[in-house]
Order: sequence, then structure tokens, then C-alpha cells
Amino acid sequence: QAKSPMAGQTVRIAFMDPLSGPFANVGQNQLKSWQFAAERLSGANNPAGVKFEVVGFDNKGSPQESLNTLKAAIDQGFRYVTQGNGSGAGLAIEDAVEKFNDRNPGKELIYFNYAAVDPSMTNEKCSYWHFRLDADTSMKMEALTTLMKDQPQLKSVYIIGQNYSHGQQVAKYFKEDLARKRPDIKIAGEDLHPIGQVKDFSPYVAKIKQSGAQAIVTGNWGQDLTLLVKAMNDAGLKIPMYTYYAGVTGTPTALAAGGESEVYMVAYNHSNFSTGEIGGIVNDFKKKFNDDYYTFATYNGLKLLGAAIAKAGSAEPAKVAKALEGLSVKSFAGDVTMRASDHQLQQTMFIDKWQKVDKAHPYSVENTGYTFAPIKEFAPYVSSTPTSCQMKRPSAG
Amino acid sequence: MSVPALELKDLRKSFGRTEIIRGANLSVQAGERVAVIGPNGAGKSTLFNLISGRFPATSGEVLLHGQRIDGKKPFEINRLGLSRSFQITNIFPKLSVFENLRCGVLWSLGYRYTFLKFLADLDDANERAEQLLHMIKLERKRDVLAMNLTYAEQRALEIGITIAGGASVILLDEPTAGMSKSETKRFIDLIKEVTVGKTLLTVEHDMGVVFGLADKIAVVVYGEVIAFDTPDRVRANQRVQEAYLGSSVADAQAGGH
Amino acid sequence: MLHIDNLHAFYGKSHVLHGVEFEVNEGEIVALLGRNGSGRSTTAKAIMGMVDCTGTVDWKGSHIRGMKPYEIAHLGIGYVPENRDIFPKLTVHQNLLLGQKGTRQKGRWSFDDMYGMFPRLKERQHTEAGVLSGGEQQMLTLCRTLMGDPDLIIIDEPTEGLAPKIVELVGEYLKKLKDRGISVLLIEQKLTIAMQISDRALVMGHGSIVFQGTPETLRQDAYIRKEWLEV
Amino acid sequence: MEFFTISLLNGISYGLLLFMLSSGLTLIFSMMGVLNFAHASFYMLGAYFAFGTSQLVGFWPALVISPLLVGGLGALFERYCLRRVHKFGHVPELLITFGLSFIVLEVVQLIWGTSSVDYRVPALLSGPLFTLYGTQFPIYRAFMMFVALLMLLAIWLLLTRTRIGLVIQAALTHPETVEALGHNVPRVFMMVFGGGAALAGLAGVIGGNAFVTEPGMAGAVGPVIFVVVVVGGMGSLAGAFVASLAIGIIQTFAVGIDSSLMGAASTIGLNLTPDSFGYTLWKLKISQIAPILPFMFLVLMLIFRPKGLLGTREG
Amino acid sequence: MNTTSADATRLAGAKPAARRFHEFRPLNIGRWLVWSAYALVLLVAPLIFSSSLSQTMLTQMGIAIIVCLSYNMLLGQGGMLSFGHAVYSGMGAFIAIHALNFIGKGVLPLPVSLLPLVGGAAGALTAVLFGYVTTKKAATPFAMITLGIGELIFAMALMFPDFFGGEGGISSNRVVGSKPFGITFGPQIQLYYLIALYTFICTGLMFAFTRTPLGRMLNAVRDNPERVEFVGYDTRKVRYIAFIIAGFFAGISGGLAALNFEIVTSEVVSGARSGAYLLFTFLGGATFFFGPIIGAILMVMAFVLLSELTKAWLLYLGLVFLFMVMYAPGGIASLIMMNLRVASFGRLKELWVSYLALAGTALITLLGAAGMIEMVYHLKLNAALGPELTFLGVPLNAQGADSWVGCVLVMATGLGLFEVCRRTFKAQWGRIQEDIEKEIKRREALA
Ligand SMILES: Nc1ncnc2c1ncn2[C@@H]1O[C@H](COP(=O)(O)OP(=O)(O)OP(=O)(O)O)[C@@H](O)[C@H]1O
Ligand SMILES: Nc1ncnc2c1ncn2[C@@H]1O[C@H](COP(=O)(O)OP(=O)(O)OP(=O)(O)O)[C@@H](O)[C@H]1O
Ligand SMILES: CC(C)C[C@H](N)C(=O)O
Ligand SMILES: [Mg+2]
Ligand SMILES: [Mg+2]
Repeated sequence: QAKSPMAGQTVRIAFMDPLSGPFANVGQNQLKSWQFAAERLSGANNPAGVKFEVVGFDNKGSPQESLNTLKAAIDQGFRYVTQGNGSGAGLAIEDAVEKFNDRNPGKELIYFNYAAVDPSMTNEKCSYWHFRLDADTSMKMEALTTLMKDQPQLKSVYIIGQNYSHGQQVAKYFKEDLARKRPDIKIAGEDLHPIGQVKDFSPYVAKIKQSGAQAIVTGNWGQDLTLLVKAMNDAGLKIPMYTYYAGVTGTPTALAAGGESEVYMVAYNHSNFSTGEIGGIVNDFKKKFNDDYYTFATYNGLKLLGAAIAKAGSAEPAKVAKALEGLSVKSFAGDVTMRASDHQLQQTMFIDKWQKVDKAHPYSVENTGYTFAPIKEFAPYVSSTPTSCQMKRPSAG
Repeated sequence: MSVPALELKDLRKSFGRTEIIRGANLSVQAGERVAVIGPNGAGKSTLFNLISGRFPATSGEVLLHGQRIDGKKPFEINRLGLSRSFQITNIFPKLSVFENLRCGVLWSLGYRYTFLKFLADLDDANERAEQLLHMIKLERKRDVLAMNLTYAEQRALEIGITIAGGASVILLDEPTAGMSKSETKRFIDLIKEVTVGKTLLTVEHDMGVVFGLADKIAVVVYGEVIAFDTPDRVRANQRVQEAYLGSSVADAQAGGH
Repeated sequence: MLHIDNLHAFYGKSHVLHGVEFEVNEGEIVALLGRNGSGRSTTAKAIMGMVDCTGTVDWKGSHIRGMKPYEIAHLGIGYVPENRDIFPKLTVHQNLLLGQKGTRQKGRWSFDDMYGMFPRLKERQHTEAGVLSGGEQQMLTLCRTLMGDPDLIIIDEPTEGLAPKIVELVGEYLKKLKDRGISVLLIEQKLTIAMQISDRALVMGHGSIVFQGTPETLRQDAYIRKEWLEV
Repeated sequence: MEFFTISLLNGISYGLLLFMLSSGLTLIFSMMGVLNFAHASFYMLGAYFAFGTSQLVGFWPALVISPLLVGGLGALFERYCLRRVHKFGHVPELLITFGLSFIVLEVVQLIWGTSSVDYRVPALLSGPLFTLYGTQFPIYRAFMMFVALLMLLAIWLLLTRTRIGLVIQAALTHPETVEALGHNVPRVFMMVFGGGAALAGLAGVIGGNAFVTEPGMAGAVGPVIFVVVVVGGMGSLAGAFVASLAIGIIQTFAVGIDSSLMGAASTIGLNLTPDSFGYTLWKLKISQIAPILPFMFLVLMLIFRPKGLLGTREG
Repeated sequence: MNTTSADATRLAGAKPAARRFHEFRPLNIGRWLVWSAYALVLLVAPLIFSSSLSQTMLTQMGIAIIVCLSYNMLLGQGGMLSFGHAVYSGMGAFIAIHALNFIGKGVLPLPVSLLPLVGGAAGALTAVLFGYVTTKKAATPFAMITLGIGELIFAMALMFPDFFGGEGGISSNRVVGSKPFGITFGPQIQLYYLIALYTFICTGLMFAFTRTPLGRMLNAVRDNPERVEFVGYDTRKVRYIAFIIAGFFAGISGGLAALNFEIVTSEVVSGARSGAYLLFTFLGGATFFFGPIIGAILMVMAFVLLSELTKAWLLYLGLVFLFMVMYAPGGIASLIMMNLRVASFGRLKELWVSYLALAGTALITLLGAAGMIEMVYHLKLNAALGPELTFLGVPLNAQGADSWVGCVLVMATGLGLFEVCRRTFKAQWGRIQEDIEKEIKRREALA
């Protein structure tokens, strides 16, 4: 392998997510994930031979604070930023990066979005400088409803969610996709509750039971998810639950404390990759931090970045952004491709099931004795969704 | 007879089931100085509270210069020209003496809720406040916070605020309470001085003050005005003797002046 | 019973009492007279441990200076503060209840005694004390302290705001207290009842005792009266 | 009928839970007038202490030890911090508890980490107590209701059988006078604050495993317990109890109501379309706002009956 | 009307002792000097602190100053403890950003520089609406209603994406509309000067307000609402008008924030935001007009700088509050005023040695304590990166006994020395205060 002209150069990435406050647990885990992946993929382990360095900035989960951290990062010479926890902050950064690049040609920034899943970020609000590594809400729903297509015994579903953009979008895409793929499934009921305000979900459970639904679909995360699961266990309502965020830090522990329950999660990964480069990362991360590496987007992101820098022959964001468009790299579950039209990564999707660890699925999530086992895998094209993005591309270069 | 400055017609007030004021009638002419006396708990302060709008009356009428004021809010009554002081000192503790007085004059000079004029430019208000400051003899404490005044000074300030708005009818509730003899004396002079030409009602227990100050005395017993007459006639009144006076203490007080 | 010697008291840095000394004996009514601001209330507070002070305060032969107010109260000194410190949000009855130091101990006085003394209070038993008339409040404070069954009661200006008849009544009750063997330290500035009921009178001026003697001698001592009591 | 019965049961048990959470606050607020913003932090501490101690000695001892620890901390806080600022007034009192809540949160995160801990319901208490129309009623919920009632009884006894309540109320306005009457006011204050904190701690021991023990748990219950205390009437234990139940039941039933203003409008012949002004507001279902109903309650209550349900005073 | 005046004063949160120094009153020349200096500081600040981050911070400080001052109209001047002030600045911000978008679309012919006034109007209107119910009450019921309304609005904000923009908020572009003299407000520095201008004018207006009849009556309502009714004023109306004015200024700050961030999300109406206004206004000092300015500056520094400096920032913040409330309940402003009083009697020079000693020893103590806190945090958060960390350039080993012993020693020494200094200082301070009291008495006697 020819030595890259970039070899030895350091590419610094500013990570901005909550490192204090109520969402610190997630942010801190993800910062470690970035740093760990960066360490693993530096130097000879990426085609450009560059060294990745990830520095954490605390945006406290706030869109406005994100803009401050962005300024701070720019002052310190960062050209790459990454964020994921919450679409609110994500949209703020996307917008600010777009404006900054507009007003400061030659000093462009690139924003890697590793978990903010609001579809608008790659649709009506899309930006040339924004690249999403996660799958957005609509893609996940595409995968989920494809699964339902193959479950003829499923006749009625209840949908419950947090009453804010994410929860509303989950409900909207679910109804749209279902109408397309399984018009016969009845929506037994739909409930949107204020986010983070419900302490006791038993009234909702009573309502769900009353409706006679056979399954639940929810975009809930954090407390709102665990409390819902607990309330279902308490009431003895044993119907499957399809979720987006059962794997986020803290939730597995709480799920385990509530006993056995039937929970599915749609994601671009699962917890039982034990071989190859990714297997090494997962296991060594656990050894080093006694914590789970679940943000695989960090791996994909650095893979893509390395390849793009090598392809562009430069770490200059303007060039790298161009190189990233349409770029394909080999990842942990087949190839992933950065779609040029909207900068949404196209990747394999999984449906994971929450279950006790067994021989085939030995990875104990948060040391609970439970794991997320893949029960279904969908090739990238299955969950691919169309985009309405009309990207403003820089004229020159 | 001209329209009385203040008139009570069969005024009643109950708290819960107890009726405290049981049909009080009183008619005070403009310019009269009236002392209201009566045993403890007779309802003197309550009467003042009803007149000044602090409590709503259960029934009956209160007329100020012939106009009904019962049922009105305290500030509305005040704007009609009736002002009162309190038995327990009731001033603005964290404002200076001067500011306390100025607060008292602002409405009457028509400044209402304005925030488009500077206080410093309100010459009439400032002048009036300074004038009051002299009247209550607190010039030297002009910029001291009211809460740092001595008790007697606070009582003086209480009166100052009461008369500040230039009300024509003034109610004072035990203005000399807690003062020594000498201070009391000085204070009566002060009250006389600042209420020239006004209608004055004051509650007092000290017979010395009562006889020194009042043109007429109203005796309130058990929620009723049982007598309303000149001091000498009241003193001679048999019922009053029984209910209220008729003790060596009262005699001693009355003799003191 | 109460022995005070060389008592100095301070409010922060300001020195208010300058070496006060006097005694109160068992079953005695002592009047403490003086002008506004002469330091009478401060003396009372100093005895109760409510202000910083130096000097000697002995009660029944033991030092009590430096003790906490509630400890002093438990030793049998009752204090009726000036300016009617009733508890406005509590009912009359609850106010009296708080006068008792413990729920168990039975004192000389019962609720009935108090209500008998001032029937007015019985009528207003369940009223919030804050709405009582000025005079009623004054009665209440006195009764409240009595409920604690003190051997010595320090009363700061009890007749303030009372109608003349009631003032006389209070005087009589103080005498009754004395008959029951309770000592009284009566702080007054209007001489009226003080001169009638007290066994001894003290006059305070500028933070020290300037006269001690019987009411009779005080009545005769025009100089003291002029200099320290009147204008 | 089925839905009604179950909802009623859910409502009552949720109401009792609210009461459990807010009883300590009621105690402190009504007696000392302190808006204790750290109350929820004490609740959280109770849960974490219980998690810690139950790993060492098991759940039942933890049920006793943990509230005592929290109560002790509360008493210390009163003794060394709150007491100092008492004389400055209510705002500083409130702010110092605000400050405390930050500190507790950080310290908890330092000791137990930032994500939830695995604090489980003891085996003895897990599982269903009975099954009604096919819906289980968990033992633990019954246990929770039982403890809430115990708390009610304990506070009620404290308030009626002792004069502590009177001493404190009196001391709020005239501390010196109360002391002069022979009451050790500082100690009473300390005990009451410690007691309130201990109640919060007990709620934490029980709420921690019924729900989730994580650093965000304090913030989640914080505002709603204020609602209970205020709606019930400041200073009224019975009021807080009634308010808890009322809020619990109403909120639970509201979840089941799927009608909206739009529905009401269409019955009177008004047809609203997505283009009409404020469409999102019109189409909002009652079930969607159920969890924030308490705050509406609070606002309405304070406007129309500022004393609260059973309160006697406004301030 | 059941609240006693004692309650009202307590709620106003003033420290009586600090208030005694209120008498210190700068001459009018002094006032000119102060205002000119204020203007000068606003003018030159971005020239001295010229990095992009410090300019961002300066702009935010300007915005925060306005909102904290407006908050203090309620808290410090009116004794109204609001838990929902962010509702008014937030609504100002939302309306302003919608207006900005209209300007962008060419529907609204308004120069961008006047946009904050739109925010102000929106804030005032919101205050007209909610103030009508909240100001019916005072004291604790007032506080609780504002808490309830704040929670409601925040919860609603996420439910109505049409207006509030959902999670992503509403974004916009401020480089629109007419461009007088080529000022586009694109570059941060141009925006800074716009904000500085608003800050200066608003500060001036709010100060002027304290000198008007309504401003004074507001103080009176804070101190003793009952009496106010008996001098002819409707307390409710006084509170209501003041509430609306405060809402107006809060709205202006919201409008400026909308311009500055070019995005407004629901967090601007959150309870956390309201809480921050309350905390920092108090920290700066609610009893003095300029206190909130200090508070606002500290707020921005804490949120932007402190949180970057250390992960333990919330712990430090909590501790600072605890100690401030305990030892300086009048806020920083009251500390400054106390020293100004000493200075006005020409005695400050005696104190500076003590101050140096106090500061030095306190710093040592803090260093020791902070070292330990940082090590604990490091152990907890970054343990995997090895036990070493550098704290202010000093390498520490979080698992090494020597680092811990070192920190403990530093702290203990610091603490010991501090205590010694504190005692001497206290004695000295007491002496000076005594002299000053005497001097005042003497002057009084002369007058
Ligand atoms: N708000 C109230 N609720 C219930 N009772 C009240 C209220 N206000 C006054 N009272 C009662 O009404 C009676 C009359 O009280 P008021 O204060 O008028 O007496 P007063 O004549 O002024 O006596 P004093 O000379 O002792 O001041 C008292 O017995 C008092 O307890
Ligand atoms: N809390 C205080 N702080 C500072 N000085 C005080 C305080 N209380 C009283 N003083 C001062 O102490 C002196 C004595 O006051 P004291 O209250 O003992 O007088 P008194 O004889 O009881 O008079 P009065 O008739 O006013 O009750 C007065 O000069 C008074 O100004
Ligand atoms: C923390 C995450 C679960 C938040 C989620 N990504 C969202 O968009 O809201
Ligand atoms: Mg009276
Ligand atoms: Mg006295």
C-alpha cells in the first residue's frame, strides 16, 4: 500500500453533546465511543494514514449552547464537528454551519450527525455540509413495517409516543407506511403524551389493554420508555413492543430491573458483533470502560472520513465534503454508502430483540444478563426512503 | 345643617357568626375633631376598617360628604378624600422617610401610575413632601430608612403618610400608643397642627389625650355608638361612666392635662 | 430571688446598659420605670438571654447569664414582651397552649383561670389572634406567659392600649399574682398603676438605675421624677 | 365498568404515590414556610441510599436506614445552612435549597454514575397481588399505598398530638418570643426539616425501584409535588392528601378521554379544518394534556381559590 | 390581603443590614461618570476581547443584562418572585424570529435593527395576557402561578410545532432586508454594536423607571402592599403595569437573542431558563439596580466558560450559590456597596492588605479543594484515560496518594491561614464600621 501524502497529519473533530446535566450519561458514553474508535482507526488503520483526535465540548443538550460550543470549536481551529444527541441541537448546528460556511468561504466546516434522526435534516432543511450516519426515523419505520408485512397474524397495533417532533414523526411515518404495506392492520389507538411528564403509565396501559391491541409501536426513549415497559409488566400486559431507543444508556438497566418483557428495537446494529475490527472495538471498549459501545456510527463516520480524505488527497473540508458524496466503504454489516442527493448514509438495518443472553448472543448489555439479539436483517435498499432535499451546493470546486 | 363630612347609617359587621358592629350610627360635621373611645374589643378599629374600606360592611351605609363609600376599595375611598393611620405601625420599611412621604402625596397630585416623568422633576410633590417632613419634625431623618427610625419617629411618620394626600377626613387609630407622657403631649400638638381645618376621628384610650384633643367624643360599646357629644357631657353620661370611664385611672389621666 | 449586678448589654456595637444592678425578692412587685429608650426593655431581654450582655444575672442562687432563653424560661422566669408579640396566625387557645412549657406538667394556672380573668378571651377562643383588638392582644400575652407557670414574671408595658377600666383590672390581677407568691417585675412608663401596686420602684435612666425606693419616696422625690420620668 | 374500575384503582394508587412524594414537602412548607426545592433531591438520595444499603444488608433494613440517613443529612443542612439564611427571608431560603439540589445531583452522579442503577423490587414484593378483569395489580403498588397511608397517619399524629406545629408556626413570625416561652425553637426546626427530608427519603426508597433510579429522577418529580402542596392549600395536610387523590384520579381518567375542543366545536356546528386558526390547539385531545393537567389545576386554583382546596391562608 | 407586611418584606429578599448602606449616593457628576464609563466599556470591550468566542460571549452578556435587569424589576423592585420570566423573553424571541422570517420573505418591510422592538411588543403582550391573572396575587401565590404558567407554556411549546418549531425550533437568517450604510449584521461585531446600543438604552430606561412615580410605588408595594391601598393606589394595577414593562424589556432581550442565534427553540421558555434568571439576578444582587448586570455577566461566563473549563461546573455553581446565599445574601452588589461605603469614608485603604491576604489564602484553599474535586471527576469520568490529569498546569495522579495528600495539605494550609486572616479582617471591619457609625452620628448631630 502506497504511503498516503496525508500520513501523520492530525484531523481534529469537535464533539458537542451534553456532558453534564440530565443527558450526560448518553453524551459521555458517546464521547468515549468516538475517542475509542478514533484511536483504533488512526494512522495505518485508515487509508489516508491520518491521526484522528476527538475533543469533547459540552453543549448541555441545548441548541443555543451548541452554537456557543460551535464558536468555541471554530476559535480553536476545528474544521470537523460531530453531534447526535437530539435533533434540536442538530438542526441548530446544521443551520449554523451552513451560515458560517456561507459567510466564511475557505474556512468551511463539516458536520457529522451520528444520531439526530429528524428526517427534515436530510429533506427540507438539508445542507451540503451535513452528513448523517444514523438512519432517520422514516428509514427505521420502513424497516419496521417491512417486518410487519411478514407477520400476518398481527391485526391491530397501538401507537404511543412523546408529544414532540420525534414522537409525532414516528406516528406519522408508521401510519403512512402501514397504509402502504399492511392496510388491513387496524390502528387500535394513538396516544401522544407530553415528554418527560408522565410518572405513572398505568392509565395508558389500561387504555391499551382496553383497545385490544396486539402490539405497541413507540418512539419513546429514556424514562418514558422504561416507565412504559414497567407499567406493562406490572399490569401483566404481555404484548410485543416495537421501539427505537431501547438501547440508549440506562434504559437496558432499567428494563432489566423490570423483569422479562417483549421489546424489539429497530437499529442499524445490534449488540452481538464479536468478530472483525468492530468486534475488537466492542469487546475492548467493554474491557476498558466497563461500558457498552453501541454508537456504531462513530465507526462508520471515521471509516468514511478516512476514505474521503484519501480520495480527496487533502483534509480540507471543502474537498472532503465533495469526496464524501456517493462514497462507499466496507463496514461491519456490508457496504455503506453516503447518498449524494441528501447526505444520508444508506446502510443495513436490523430488528433486535431484548432477551436473556445465550450461547449465540453472549453479549451482556450493561451487565444486565440481557442482550439485543438480531432477529431480522434488511439490506440497505429496503429501508431507503426518498428525499425532497434540494441541496445548495457550493458553486466553485 | 350642611352635609356631614362622614356619616354612618346603621352599620353592621359580622365575622363568622359573631356580630362585632351592631348598627352604628354617627354623623360628623366637617371640621370637627372627634375622639372615639370605648372598651377594648368594642369595635373601634373595626369601625375604622369599615369606613376606610379595609373590610366590607355586612350591611348599612357609610357616606363621605354625602356620597356612599361602603363597598368601595380602600384606594377608591382614599381618592375621595379619606385617609387613615393604623394602630400597629404600617409604613414602608425599606424606603427613606422622604420617600415614604412622597409615596403618600403622589396620587393626590395626579401622578397616578405614570412612568414617563421623573420623580425628581415633580416639584410640587417634592415640595409637599419636604413640607410634611417639617411638619412631623423629621427633617434630620430625611434620608434614613423608615425601619431604622425609633418607635416614636415611626409613629410620627405614620401620621405624616396619613395626612400626606391632603385628605379632608382623617382617621387616626391610637396615634399615641406606646409613647411617653412628654412625647404624647408633643404629639397631640403635632396632630392638632397638621389637621387644622380637617375632619378628624381618633381612637384613644388615654383620657388626657381625649380631653385635650377632641371637640366631641363618640363612645363605642359593644359595636354601637352609645353616646356622641361634647367631652363634658360625655363625662357626665351615666352609661359611659359604667361602661368605660369611672375609674381612678381614667381620672388620673384626665387630670394630667 | 433574682439578683442582677453590673449588667452591661449591647446591641451589636452599641452599649445600652451600663452596669445595672437590682434585686427582686420573692412575692414582690417591683416597678421598673423610665423614659422611652432608657433601657428597660433591654434589661428584661438581658435577663431572658435575648441580648449580648456581661455581668451577673443570678436566679435562685445560680448563674443564668449566657443560657438560652428557653432554658431560662424553664427555670421559672416568664416574660411578657412589649409590642404584643402574639402569634397572629394561631387561635387564642393555641396561643395559650404555647405558653405551657410541656404537655404533662400541671401548673398553677389552667385555661379556665385565664378565661375567668378575661372573659373577653373566652369569647374569642377560636379566633385567630392576629385579628384581636389591640387590648385583647395585650390580655392574651399576659395570660400566655402565665400558662408557663413562672415564679417571676417580667411584664413589659402591659397597660399599653388598654382602656382605663382594664388597666385597673390588670393592676388587680398583678396583685393577685403576688398573693399567690409570684414575683413581678413590672416595666412601665406611665406611673398610674405602677405606683399603686408596686412594693418597690426602680427608675432607670441612660442604661443604669438612678433611683431605688418605695413608691412613696419616689412620689416625694420631685427631682428624680422631673429629671428621669417626665420632661 | 372494567375500564372504570381499573382506572379508579390506578388513579387512587397514583394519587397516594403523589401524596407520598409530597408529604415531606407539605410538612416543611406548611410549618416552616420554606419552599424546599431540594425536596426532590432528598427523594433521589433516598433511592440511591436504598440502592446502596440494600446491596449490603437487603431491602428491609434499607427501608429504615436510608430514610434515617437522608433525614440526618436534612437536619445537618438545616443546622448549618438553612438556619443561617432564615433571617434573610424566603427568597434566600429557596435559593439555598436550589443550590443544594445542584450539589446533590452532582454528588449522586459522581458516586453512582450518570445512568440508572439496577435497584430492584424485592422478590417478596414483586408479582401481582390480584387480577381484576385480566389486569394484574402488583403487590408493590399496594405496599406503596400502604406506606403512603402510614405517612399520612404519622404526620397527622405529629401535628395533632404534639405542639410542634404550633411552635413552628409561631416561631415563623416571633422566634424570640417562642423561645422565651420555653421552647427550644432551633431544635424543633432542625427536627422538622430532618423529618421532612426523611419522608422524602422514604418515598425515594419505595419510588426508586417502582420507577427508575437515575440522576434525572429528582427533576422529573420536582414541579408536580409543588402543585400538590399548593393545590391542597399551603399548611394543610388534609388538603395535600385530597389534592393528591384528586390529581391522581382526574389525571388517570383524563388519559382515557379522547375528545377535543374540535369535537366540541363540531357538535355546535362549527367545522374546523387544518387551515383554521390554531388548528393544533383545537385538535388537542384531553388525553394528550393529561400529564400537564396538574399545572392547569395549579393556575386555576390560585386564581379562583388561592387558599387551595382546604387551606386557610394565602401566603 | 392576608399577608403581613413582614412576609412581604421577607419575600423581597433584601438583607436589612445591607440596606442600611443605601444612603451612599453618588453625586450627579458621579452618575455621569458611571454612565459614561458604562458606555465606554460597552464600546471598547470587543476591541479588547476580540476572539470570536469572546465576541459571542459579549453579545450574550448584553442580552442577559437586559433580561436580568427586567427580571429584577419584578424581584428586587416589586418583591415579585417569578419562576416564569423566560416565558416573556421567550415569546419575544419566537415572535421576533417569525417576524425576521417575514422580513426575509419580503412581506414585512422592517429594518432588522428594529426587530428587537417587535420582540419587546410580543413580550409586553404576553405579559398583558398572563400578567392579568398572575398579578392578582402577590408573594407565594404569585410565585406559584408563575411556576405553573411556565411549566404549561414549556410543555405546550413542544406540542405545537407550527409556532414553536418543535424540537428543531425556528431558524432564520438575519442578513436580510435593507442594508443602511452597508450594515448587514452578518458579522458578529456589527451585531454586537447593535446589541450594545440596545443594552445601553434599555439599562438607561430601566434605571429611569426606578426614578418615576410608578417605579417608586412599585417599591412601596413590595414593602407594604396594604398601606399602598390607603394612599390611593391599586396595588394590583401597580404590579400589573410593572409586570408588563418588565415583559417588554424581557421581550427585547428575546428579540436580540433571536437575532444573535438566528434560531429559537423551545428551551427559551423553559423553567430552567427562568431559574437561571432568578439565580443569577440574585447572585448579582437584587437589592441594587446594577446587581443584575453583574449577575448577567456571571451567568454567561458560567454557562460558556466554566462549563468548558471543568466538568464539575454544576457542582461549583451549586457551591457558589450555597455560600453566597449564606454569607452575602445581598449578592455581589451588596459587597461592592459595603466597600464603597467604607471608601466614601476614606477607610478602604486600610483594608486592602487584608483583602489581599484573604484572597490569597482563599485561592490556596480553593486550589486544594478544586484539585480534589477534579481528581474525583477524573476518576469517575475519564478513568480509562489513565489516572493522570493536569489541573491548571500541575500534573496530578488521581490514584496516587501523593496527589491527594498534596491537595489536602494545600487545602488545609489554605484554610488555616484563611481563618487567621478572616479573624483579623473581621475585627478590623468591625472597628471601621463602628467608626463610620460614629462619624454618621456626628454628622447627623451637626446637621
Ligand atoms: N377579621 C376579624 N375576624 C374575626 N374577629 C375580628 C376580626 N377583626 C376584629 N375582630 C374582633 O372584633 C372585635 C373588635 O375589634 P377592634 O379591633 O375593632 O376593637 P377596638 O375597639 O379597636 O379595641 P382596642 O381598643 O383594644 O384596640 C374584637 O373582639 C376582635 O377580636
Ligand atoms: N434592636 C436594637 N438594636 C439597636 N439598638 C436598640 C435595639 N433595641 C433598642 N435599642 C436601643 O437601646 C436603647 C434602649 O432601648 P429599650 O428598648 O431598652 O428602651 P425602653 O426603656 O424599653 O424604651 P421604650 O419605651 O421605647 O420601650 C434605646 O436607645 C434603643 O434605641
Ligand atoms: C437521546 C436520543 C434518544 C434523542 C433522539 N436522537 C432524538 O432525536 O430525539
Ligand atoms: Mg383598636
Ligand atoms: Mg420598652
